[in-house]
Amino acid sequence: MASESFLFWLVALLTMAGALMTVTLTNPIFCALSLAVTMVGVSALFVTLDAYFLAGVQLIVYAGAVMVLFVMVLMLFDLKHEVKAFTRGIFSGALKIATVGLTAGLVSGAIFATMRVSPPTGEPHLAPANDLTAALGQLLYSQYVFGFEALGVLLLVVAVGAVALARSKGGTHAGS
Amino acid sequence: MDAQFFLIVLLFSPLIGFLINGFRYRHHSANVAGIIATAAAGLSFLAALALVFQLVNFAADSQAGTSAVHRRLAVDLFQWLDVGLLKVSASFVIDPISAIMILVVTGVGSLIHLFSIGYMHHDAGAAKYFAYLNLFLFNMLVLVTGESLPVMFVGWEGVGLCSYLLIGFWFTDEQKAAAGMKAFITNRIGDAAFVLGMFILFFAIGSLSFQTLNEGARRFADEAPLGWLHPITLATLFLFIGATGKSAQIPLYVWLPDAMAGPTPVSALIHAATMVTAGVYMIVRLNALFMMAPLTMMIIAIVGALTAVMAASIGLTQWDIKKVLAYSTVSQLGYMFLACGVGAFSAAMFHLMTHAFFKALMFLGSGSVIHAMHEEQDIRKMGGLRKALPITHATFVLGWLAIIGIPPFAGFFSKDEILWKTFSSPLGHPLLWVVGAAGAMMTAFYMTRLVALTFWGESRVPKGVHPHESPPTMTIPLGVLGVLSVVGGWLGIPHLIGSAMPFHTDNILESFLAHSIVPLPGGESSDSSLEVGLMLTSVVLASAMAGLAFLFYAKKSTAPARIAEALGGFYRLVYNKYFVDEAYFRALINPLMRASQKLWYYVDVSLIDRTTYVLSDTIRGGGSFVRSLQSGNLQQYALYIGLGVVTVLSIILVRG
Amino acid sequence: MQGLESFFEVGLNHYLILSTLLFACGLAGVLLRRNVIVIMMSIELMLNGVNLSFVAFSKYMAMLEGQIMVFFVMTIAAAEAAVGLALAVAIFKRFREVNIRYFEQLKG
Amino acid sequence: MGQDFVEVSINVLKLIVIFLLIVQAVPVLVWLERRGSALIQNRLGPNRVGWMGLMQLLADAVKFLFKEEFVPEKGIKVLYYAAPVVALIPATLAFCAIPLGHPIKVEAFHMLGHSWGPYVFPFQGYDMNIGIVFVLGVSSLAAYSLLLAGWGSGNKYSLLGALRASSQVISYELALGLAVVSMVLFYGTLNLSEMIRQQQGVLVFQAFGQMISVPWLPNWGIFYQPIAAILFFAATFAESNRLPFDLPEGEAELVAGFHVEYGGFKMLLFFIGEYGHMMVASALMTVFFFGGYQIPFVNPDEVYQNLTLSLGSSTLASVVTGFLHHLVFFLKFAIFLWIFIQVRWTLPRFRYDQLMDLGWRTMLPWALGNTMVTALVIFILNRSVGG
Repeated sequence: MASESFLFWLVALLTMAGALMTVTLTNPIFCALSLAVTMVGVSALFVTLDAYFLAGVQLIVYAGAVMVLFVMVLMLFDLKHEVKAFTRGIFSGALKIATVGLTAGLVSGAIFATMRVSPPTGEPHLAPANDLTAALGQLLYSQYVFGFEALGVLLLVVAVGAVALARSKGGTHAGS
Repeated sequence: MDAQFFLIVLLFSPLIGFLINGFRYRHHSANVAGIIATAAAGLSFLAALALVFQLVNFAADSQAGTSAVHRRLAVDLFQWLDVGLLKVSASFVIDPISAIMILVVTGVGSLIHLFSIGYMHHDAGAAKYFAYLNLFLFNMLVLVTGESLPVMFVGWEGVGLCSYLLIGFWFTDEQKAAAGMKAFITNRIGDAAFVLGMFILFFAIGSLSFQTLNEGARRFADEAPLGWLHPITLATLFLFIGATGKSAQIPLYVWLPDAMAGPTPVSALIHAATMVTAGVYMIVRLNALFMMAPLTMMIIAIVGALTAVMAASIGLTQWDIKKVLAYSTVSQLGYMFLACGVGAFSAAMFHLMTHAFFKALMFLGSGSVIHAMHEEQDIRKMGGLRKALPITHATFVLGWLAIIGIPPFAGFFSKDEILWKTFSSPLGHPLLWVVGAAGAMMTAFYMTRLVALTFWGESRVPKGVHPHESPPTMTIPLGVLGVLSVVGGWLGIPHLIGSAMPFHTDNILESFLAHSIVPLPGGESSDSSLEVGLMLTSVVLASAMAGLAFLFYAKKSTAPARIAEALGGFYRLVYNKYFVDEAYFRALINPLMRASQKLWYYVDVSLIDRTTYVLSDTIRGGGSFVRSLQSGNLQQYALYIGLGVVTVLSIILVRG
Repeated sequence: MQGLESFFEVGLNHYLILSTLLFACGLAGVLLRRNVIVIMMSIELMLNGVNLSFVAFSKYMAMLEGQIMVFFVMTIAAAEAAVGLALAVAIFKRFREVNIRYFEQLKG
Repeated sequence: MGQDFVEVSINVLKLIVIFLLIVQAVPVLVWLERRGSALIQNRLGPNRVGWMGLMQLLADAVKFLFKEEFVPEKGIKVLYYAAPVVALIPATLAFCAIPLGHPIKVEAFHMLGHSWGPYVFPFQGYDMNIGIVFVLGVSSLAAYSLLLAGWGSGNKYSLLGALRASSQVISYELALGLAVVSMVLFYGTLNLSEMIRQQQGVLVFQAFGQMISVPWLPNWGIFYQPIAAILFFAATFAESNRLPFDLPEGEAELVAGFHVEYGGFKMLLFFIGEYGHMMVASALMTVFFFGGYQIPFVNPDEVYQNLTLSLGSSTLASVVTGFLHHLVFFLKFAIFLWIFIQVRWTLPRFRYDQLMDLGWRTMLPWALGNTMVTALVIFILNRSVGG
């Protein structure tokens, strides 16, 4: 138990550090790299939660594809250190931070409140990991097959749309 | 093959023709488009023949020997409307009534398509013209075969649209475009009444299918006689107003003479043979319902008789060859309504059919004349065309004999049946007969005048115009229609004459229609001596008037001018069509426009606009404040979302 | 002693709190940053936070539906990233910068 | 990691050994590559230092270690240093998940007054149920090292090289992934050991309602999925940035691609990463399509039983079996590595647009089609079996 706790705390710290750096660093490339670290951390957290397949998918999709895309785009833009990384306005800034804080606080409060009412059961009841992947597939292709198909269509549309957007020469201002 | 197949061919072959020509109207020459359109119409005619053949055999198969057979081919294509209680399926029915109509529509229609190939030869928009013509045919067929009022209404509106398009076919001429608009708007008044009638019927009977309507009408038989405010009376009255719009009766007939602005074959097809008879057809279709409402019947008879005589009197004075024919059409339609009004529905159908033949013939003949005269329509500038246009003349004379009611031409039988029924029917009245007979006399006079001025006497053709006979595509339809104008009437030879003939041809048409039409309550009066007497009277009167007109116009008499002078004001009144158009303008249209102007100024500008300005200023003031919230700054929006989340979460946490 | 116990006994709540914190970080990024791409990355961060809670619930409630949901969220996130980046590229081509404020005039 | 001290320590040891194996294999491969290319090009190649020039490796290593340390002026130091390290991670992590030999069973024994075991040591870094997903996931991180290097060097050419490389890697990952998907469909498992287990014996398959057996062919994946094999192998060339897909390095246009600013030991680390990719690719080829560590036609369990009978000790027999099979694996593995080298010195380089065309317009459709056909065939066969 202790080693698992240790693993959790280690990964959680890494993840949180990555997340914080994503938000606070002023060089977007470092932001993206920190986010990649966070993604890998979340993937590790999935492993601690026995979601091996999802951990792999998280690595492939998020860390391997989405974040690489981000990094590539940022590098293409050649954005170095940003002068104005954050929004202006003291009042609105305070309001925004307060909102974030309140959201986090309220959700945590809700979590603690429910823990007091019904403490977590602790032990998971899921079957071993291999069956879990198979079961995931079963569920995905039977009960949620419509969602799956819809996602497929969505991806197709997005692929076409992204290509169309990226190929356009700056929207309505082409030539101006 | 079953009825469904033929019905689909019947309906859709013109539609497909329309689509082909309509989509490629820029690329098809007059010949190509005309052949496509004529082929479509011809195919439709063949399907109609097949259907009618089936319908006739129906009788022989099932109940040989009896005359009253329930002949009916119904085809249900799909469920069209299903809204609450209203369920309408796109179903079509072929029964004796619609059988006559589809034969007339597709038969005469095909001939006129053929005629149009020659007539529209030089027109640049010929393909468009043929596309419209085919579309018209489709809509007309939907109208006549539709099994319920809504389906009929689709066709009803469709033919109205095509009529509008074809009247204003040469839309670059402002007057012609205006004529199209006039027709459309006048029809719209009738259509509104038609729709109101449908609403009332649905309210009263709960269905709009003809069968249920005609059966449902019997429910009210106990309540007879129905008063003015009874739903059936109201509904039939509204439907009749709809019919007056489509069929050009008083008070909505004003559009039809103007509709002559369209190409002449269109006048023949739409404004003489088929579309304008839709009102008559509709009343015959719902005969059981109309029979339930004697008050409506009375109105129909009176309106029909008045229209017949009034239009005929206008026809006496017109100089435009097509205008004369147009008023003649209005007058003949009046006869049909008169027949409907006295309960002689089969006579109305009979006259509808014969009229379709001879009036289409005369219109096409006039088209041929106009074509020969290089678009000249004034009969004062014609005369003596007999030599130049022998075929046209011969066929036109056949039509003339038919319309003035000389036996054994078609018009004689049908008109005489109407007059006899007007006299003898329990719903009729001798006074109506007198009016009808007067109309018949005038008809004889003005038609003779027309023929005499156009074809006979001396030539008044201006120099430089060399009339020539039309090409075969135009003369063949004339010939066919000429034959039909002669023999068409033999389908309905009255019992009286029929029994005297060697082969004992009874009134075929009446027995064919027998089951579809409610018999008159009082039964047939069979005073044969009176019938013969009336028949002879009308023939003699018509011949006399025709002779008079011949003397006046063919022999270059000054009598007409003197009579016109003697009548003075009355002549001018008639010549100017009783100033009906002007009266409408003065009594209805101008006051309406002035009132609308006043409404616009006092209500719209002063009241509503001012109020809305105040309101809008207030709202704009408020809006500019609220706008600052919606700045387009995405992060601000995200903040709102966040604040919303916080609020909802706090509420949840505080409450639970 | 209770605190120490909660340190060693990692349970559902730990994951949920972590997920909340990730979400809050992402939210802060969305609200406060100006660079469109960073904002999109913050959105990904929020989605990851939510995903984490889904998987945690899936384990502790023994229901696979949570993982299905994560699967869907990931796909949609990838799609969103693709479109978002395409937009960012379009904006960058026009303004040579990717500030969020350029998205205000939707006419471009 | 294990139940007690012995198991944990052996497992940790195993990881270290495998890591060292990768790192140490690189000089050998470099030597092989140089000698091989010389052979192909009818030259001598390195032959001065030591026997057959084998000591050249050591000399090279020393040279790398003692080169001057420098950071480009406009580079970003953190990223510049991180890139070579990151380059090493994916390959090593992925290689650890590949079974290299038959698992070793150790009977219970007494030592230091305790009774230990029995143990089963898989002949690999770690046996994962989702093995192939893990391998793919970890390999997909390889793009980062390229990007970090390219960006961190602060050099146009390295950035261009990095962008080329990473987009190439991403593009070919699709075809690669789809080829793997068809293999996963075929085997019905994500576990690499299980895949190997399914390739035992002779080629046997069910068709037209009867079992067809081909006694002169082993039951290898390549006979079921030849298209997937070709696609997979071709895609791995692109993934490891080897010729004919070594566009990122195109000397003529980009000097040396993303590692133009690197030298010395950092350069060596990139080399190790590249060769590591090659090794992972070869190992995966072996596992997917050529029966993994199994001797053709021979069941490893039978080998183990026969050895147990002849040697007397089951533990010893198990160890011998494991290493015997590892040797077999190594042989197959070496053949693929040689093919990598042979291809590098045989084929010319693609142009960049040709490369992208090949990836997106040729390999991706084929891979998609192959996957669909595979799925359909499996569906139909399952139905006919079930029905």
